[in-house]
Amino acid sequence: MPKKKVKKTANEKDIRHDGRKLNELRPIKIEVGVLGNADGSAYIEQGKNKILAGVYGPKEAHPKHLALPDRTRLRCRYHMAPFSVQERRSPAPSRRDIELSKVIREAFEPSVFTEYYPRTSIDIFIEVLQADGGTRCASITAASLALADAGIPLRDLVSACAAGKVDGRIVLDLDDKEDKEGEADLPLAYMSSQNAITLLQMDGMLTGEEFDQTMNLALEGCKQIYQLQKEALKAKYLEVKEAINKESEEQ
Amino acid sequence: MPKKKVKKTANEKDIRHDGRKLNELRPIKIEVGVLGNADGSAYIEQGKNKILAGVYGPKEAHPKHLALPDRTRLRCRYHMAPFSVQERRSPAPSRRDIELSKVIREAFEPSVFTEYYPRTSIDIFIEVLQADGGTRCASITAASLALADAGIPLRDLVSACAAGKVDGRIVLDLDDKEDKEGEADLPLAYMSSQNAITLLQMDGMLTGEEFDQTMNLALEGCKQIYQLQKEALKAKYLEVKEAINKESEEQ
Amino acid sequence: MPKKKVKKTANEKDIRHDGRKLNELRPIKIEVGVLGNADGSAYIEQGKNKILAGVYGPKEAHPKHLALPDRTRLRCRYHMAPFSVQERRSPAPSRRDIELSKVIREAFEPSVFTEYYPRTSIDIFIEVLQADGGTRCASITAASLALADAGIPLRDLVSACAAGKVDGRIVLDLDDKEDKEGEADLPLAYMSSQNAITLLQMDGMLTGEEFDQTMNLALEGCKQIYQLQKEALKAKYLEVKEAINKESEEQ
Amino acid sequence: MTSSVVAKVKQRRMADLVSLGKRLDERGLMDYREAQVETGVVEKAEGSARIRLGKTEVLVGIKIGIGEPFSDVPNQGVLTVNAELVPLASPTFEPGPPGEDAIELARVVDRGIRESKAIDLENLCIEPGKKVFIVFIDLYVLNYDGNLIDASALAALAALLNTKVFNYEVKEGEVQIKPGYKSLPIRNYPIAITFAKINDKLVVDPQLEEEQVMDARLTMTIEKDEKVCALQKAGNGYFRIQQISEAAKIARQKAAELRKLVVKK
Amino acid sequence: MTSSVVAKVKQRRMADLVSLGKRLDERGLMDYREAQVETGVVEKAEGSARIRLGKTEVLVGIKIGIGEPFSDVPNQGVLTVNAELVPLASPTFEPGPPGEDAIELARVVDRGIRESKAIDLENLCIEPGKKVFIVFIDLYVLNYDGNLIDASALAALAALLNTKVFNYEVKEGEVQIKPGYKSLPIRNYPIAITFAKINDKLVVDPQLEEEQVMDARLTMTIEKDEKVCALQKAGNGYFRIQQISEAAKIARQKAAELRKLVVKK
Amino acid sequence: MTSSVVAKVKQRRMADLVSLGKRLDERGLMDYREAQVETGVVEKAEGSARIRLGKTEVLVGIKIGIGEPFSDVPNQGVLTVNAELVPLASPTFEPGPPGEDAIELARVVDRGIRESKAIDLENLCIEPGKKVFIVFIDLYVLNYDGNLIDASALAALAALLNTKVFNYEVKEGEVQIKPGYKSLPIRNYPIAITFAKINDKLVVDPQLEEEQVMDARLTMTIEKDEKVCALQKAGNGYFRIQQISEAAKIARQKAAELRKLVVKK
Repeated sequence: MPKKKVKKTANEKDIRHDGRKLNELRPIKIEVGVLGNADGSAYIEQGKNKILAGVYGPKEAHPKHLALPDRTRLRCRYHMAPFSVQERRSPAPSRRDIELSKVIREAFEPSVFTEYYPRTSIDIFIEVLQADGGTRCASITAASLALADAGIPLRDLVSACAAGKVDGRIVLDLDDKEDKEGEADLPLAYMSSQNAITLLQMDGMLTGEEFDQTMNLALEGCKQIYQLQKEALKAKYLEVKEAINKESEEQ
Repeated sequence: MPKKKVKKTANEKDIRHDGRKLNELRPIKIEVGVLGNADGSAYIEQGKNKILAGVYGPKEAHPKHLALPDRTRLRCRYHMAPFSVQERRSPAPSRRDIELSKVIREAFEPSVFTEYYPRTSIDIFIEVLQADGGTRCASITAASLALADAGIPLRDLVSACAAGKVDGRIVLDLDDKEDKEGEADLPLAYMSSQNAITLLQMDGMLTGEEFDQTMNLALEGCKQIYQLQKEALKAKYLEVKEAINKESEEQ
Repeated sequence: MPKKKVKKTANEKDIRHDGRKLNELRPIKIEVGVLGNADGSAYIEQGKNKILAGVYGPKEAHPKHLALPDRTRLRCRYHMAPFSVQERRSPAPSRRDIELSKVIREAFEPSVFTEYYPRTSIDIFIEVLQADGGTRCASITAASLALADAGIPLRDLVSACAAGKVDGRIVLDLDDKEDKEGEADLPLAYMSSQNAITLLQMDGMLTGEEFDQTMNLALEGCKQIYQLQKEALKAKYLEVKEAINKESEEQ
Repeated sequence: MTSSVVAKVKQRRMADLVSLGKRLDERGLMDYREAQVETGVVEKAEGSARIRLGKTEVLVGIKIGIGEPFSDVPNQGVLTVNAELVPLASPTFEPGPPGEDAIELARVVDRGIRESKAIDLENLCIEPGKKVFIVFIDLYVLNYDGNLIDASALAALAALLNTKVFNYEVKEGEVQIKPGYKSLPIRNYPIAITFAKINDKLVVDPQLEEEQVMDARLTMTIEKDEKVCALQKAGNGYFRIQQISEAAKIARQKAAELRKLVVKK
Repeated sequence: MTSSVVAKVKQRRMADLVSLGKRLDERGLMDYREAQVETGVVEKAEGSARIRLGKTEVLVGIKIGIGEPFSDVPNQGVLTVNAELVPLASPTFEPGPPGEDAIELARVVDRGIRESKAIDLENLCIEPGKKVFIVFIDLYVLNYDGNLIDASALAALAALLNTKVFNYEVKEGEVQIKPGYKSLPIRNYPIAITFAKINDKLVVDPQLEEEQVMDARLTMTIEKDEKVCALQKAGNGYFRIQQISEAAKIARQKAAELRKLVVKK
Repeated sequence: MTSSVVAKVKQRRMADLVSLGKRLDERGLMDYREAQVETGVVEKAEGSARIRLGKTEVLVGIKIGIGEPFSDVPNQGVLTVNAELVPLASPTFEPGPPGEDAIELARVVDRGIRESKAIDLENLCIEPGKKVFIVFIDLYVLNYDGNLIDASALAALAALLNTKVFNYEVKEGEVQIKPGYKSLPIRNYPIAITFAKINDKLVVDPQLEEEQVMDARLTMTIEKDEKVCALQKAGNGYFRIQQISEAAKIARQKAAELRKLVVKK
């Protein structure tokens, strides 16, 4: 597809292809406690991403030789639905899925009091129903809420967001088009109260200065997302509280 | 392949492409106790189908976590030889094989006194050496005899037969050509003394009336096959008895 | 590729395409104790073959149901690097790899005092880094040294070499070109002090007389290789001894 | 599949309830749970639908690809149905390749669509013998509370009715995508109705706890003209012939009711 | 592969017997079991044969397909041999992909056929570099009572001799099947003869109980002009060179005898 | 990954050492182990290199094949990186398909090469949309003593610089190999530098025992103009933002030093 280079006016140059400002997140909608069977669950829409996370556990580790004597074993499966992308993909896990499952699991390890539940395992299942760039970060944002929803003691929520470089500009929360056409993408996961970066990856090329700038912008994004996560949790609790009150009234 | 529509005379219209009448089974040959190592075995030829069934068990369930505390675990593998069909097929189990293994296993569950042998397993292995339509039914007919031959206590034999609709006529025991060109195929497994339908599937389209008619015809087929099964068992016992007598005489 | 048939002079007819005499081995270089982690290891270059063997064990058999009550379980994996051959090959084990792993393991069984270590396992890992004909024999030659290097009690070293028929002549130690264009290839493994043939295979066609001749030539090759193996072991021990002496002096 | 004493007690209790014509969730034996179907929920898929049947949730996504026809039907598009019992849907679902339950689910849904000729596959031929459209139907189970077959079949039909196929032209043997879409040609509306047999009685649309104690299961798929187009008996028990006739009668009624949820005229 | 005390006792008893020149089933050390070969047993296969060698039973089916040649031999048909140790044949066989025993079996049988040039593969070329016939030989073990290699190799040869290839013509690059058949071009008749070494003695055609106690196994495949065309030593023991020479001599005799069972002149 | 008491004691001792600015093998916290790189070690491969980084050893082989381009970049060659943690390299490596560690290793090395545009992939197109060169980079770990990513990335770069591509011409759509070679077009030189965080301090180039106790790991890949071209955080711990900035600064220095080992000007 030929891209026309249009001379941009002062204002235009700070506006992205979808109308967002450089440091603007895509619209985000989060819901907690959306699944019937999982011990905890959450659903996120971030732009066109639609992702569901479910948590089971802590439960007895199986098979037993995988049990850790001093802490819980976190497990994570990041998986994309066959219809989540442009061309139908096989449901078998790809190498990318396996890498992402690993780094996402490692992004949660510092947030969970794993030592509370020796010899158990906690499973985090992530299903990307529709993908549009930035799925690993949105998955982390949702899965952290699913862990909280499951009542698993956490040091803090983990919030995740990418920043990157597109058309020479450092921008927040790249969508699929920006990811593919851009110069760099840096996903980052962050535990605010601990000032801890728990996931950090990068594709692309950034000078030292750009790198610092991008990382800081991604951190800003994480902080905004942290607020949205807390609101979503609060909404869930209010809902539960209301349900309980209603029940009491009815009796 | 162009099919000539020939005007049929009164008699002709009740005759099928292979000369059978509408409610006629293909020629069936059954032998019991045909394998050296299996605890029980049987071989069936039904038309061009050639199928071997072998049973091992009851034996200690392995791996142990699969053992059921209150009954035996029935297992079943329906498998087709690579050379059993027109184009050589891979020996790896297909999705069809896996589905058939499941429904065949479930067709036997009601016939076996599974509670007699807790913590064990019984394996039913079915090998289709040549396939010509109706293999699942012929497999069940043979495997039920293999179970009996293994000395496994059964409520009754399970007999199986398909009926279907071909060229607008309800017919018994479809062969491959009729199955492919016909309008419907309904395989059914039946335990006569229990009046129990233990397998029922259908492909195709049938009105309510046709459906009842087809199911009843399939039941008729099962009853005929039941007689053949009993004869085959008797033949085996006579053979064994003769062998014993002979041995006694020789001593 | 068209092969020119050149009339050969008396001398020429005993010279092979790479300048070797009929009963001449390719240049061989062997090193023992080349890997840091393996309990024993050896490296061999035989012509353009480059092969690494590593041994782990004896160690507790895992999973436990594989343990043998009266002896160690030898295991062997023969594997070729993807870049070891002309066209890149998949790293998944081929059917050839699986057969070779079996016959190589069986070639070592008579050499190991397996009864010394009941309930354990010994793993032999062979990695062909570059292949040029005769890899199974060179692998055995190296792996036997790796077993010795691991301190595993052996009845004797196993030495291996192929002989075969190329252009009507019986020749020793075929390279890849000779193997592909020749009439027969007979790999053989031999335990000299036991006069024991522990591996024997053959591809091709040989008359009775040729067969005896080829087998005897292969045995000759094994005996030469046995000397090289002993030298390599000695070199390793001298090296170790020197290192110890040096250490003592330094103190 | 627990065989413990607790399970036995529960089984007896549930069986007693059913004998009295009652069910755990106060439905009648032949009452369906409320079904909510939403279409177009995955914009990137050519078709999609999400169903909530009680607490059972299934998402169906449909992708259209281009590939080769089968050699025995060179002028027909290809239909392929796949089911994933993803592990967030139930503590009993494991990651990994589809097991026998997922394969049976996919094949029973496939059978209903295929045998009723719901998709006009001849309409999906691009170049006979060479290029045809492939319709990938992916059944994605998000929450498992029983009766996956009916939920999946209904959502699959809704998704098919929601599916758009891109326009194209063939230039020098290559398919080129052109702007615009047209609907997938749907000619029939198969509806699966599943019965569980508990204590020798039939109940329709079993929920999970009923499936755990049922003796056997029977699925009848009914097409728009009330013909039966697929059957599947499963489970360790059996049916009597009268029960099957009874089920066929009820299946026709229920199918007509459910069909209205997804086929708007 | 049991290593228990019982097995040790049995091993000693069997070894003692062999020392006395005797075997469990009263055969002499160099006696073959009775072999019965029946061909054409699977009509849908292009070739087939079933062998009973004592209680060992193997069914071999041959299918002919069309595919691409290997790039280094563009004008030759393709031969592929596969063995399935199906679980009804023995309590020790497990379902699943072929293990090392099945793979070795297939490869040793393959080697005998390939190295003796039993099939005229150049005769099976349709279009050089593009289309050739593929000969699929499937070894299907139905009952395992020892010596699978010899039984399978003999049945494979019988099946090859029984194989018909359909006539065809090539029209515009497509192979079209025409009425009629011709025989597969068979040029050689390799016969595998297997020895077990027990208590330092050789026995031919080991049955299962002998295989369980043998030290080692040696298969020699002999072609029609008495040349050796494949060898395979297996098992945890070893052979002395004299034993191999002895085996070669006997293998030639036995091969000639067995060959008569399947090659009628 | 042992979590035993012994491991805890060891962890504390190692952590104490690092606090004092010391390491087990007496290196400084920001000292790299000695790296030895040898190229052309596998003559049959189009390119190869073997690295010894302390006791860690990796062999990288590069093969050039011909295949189809990806449909979204029809005029670019294909790069594929695969890692094998072969079991002779460590008692903890198991035979079998690559696990998550091998996959991560391959993908991080891939990312550095791909994102820095080290290989001029457009130069590797033969016929747009139809035939391109495929560059197979196989990372073969022979001995594991920590920091596989840096060792593999460095050896991969050395192997790429050592790679020859055969000459060819296209005749009637077929690629024909011609005599002679030319170098693979390499445009950039990415170097991976890995840090471990132990007791809240960073150390570069962790050896195995350090990896066993580290909280977290960070790899920064730096290209020839000192730009960052790939990042990977791994491990169960976390980093503070200042630590990442610190790491970036040191990575640039270390990358420049290491690059001299393989890029000769």
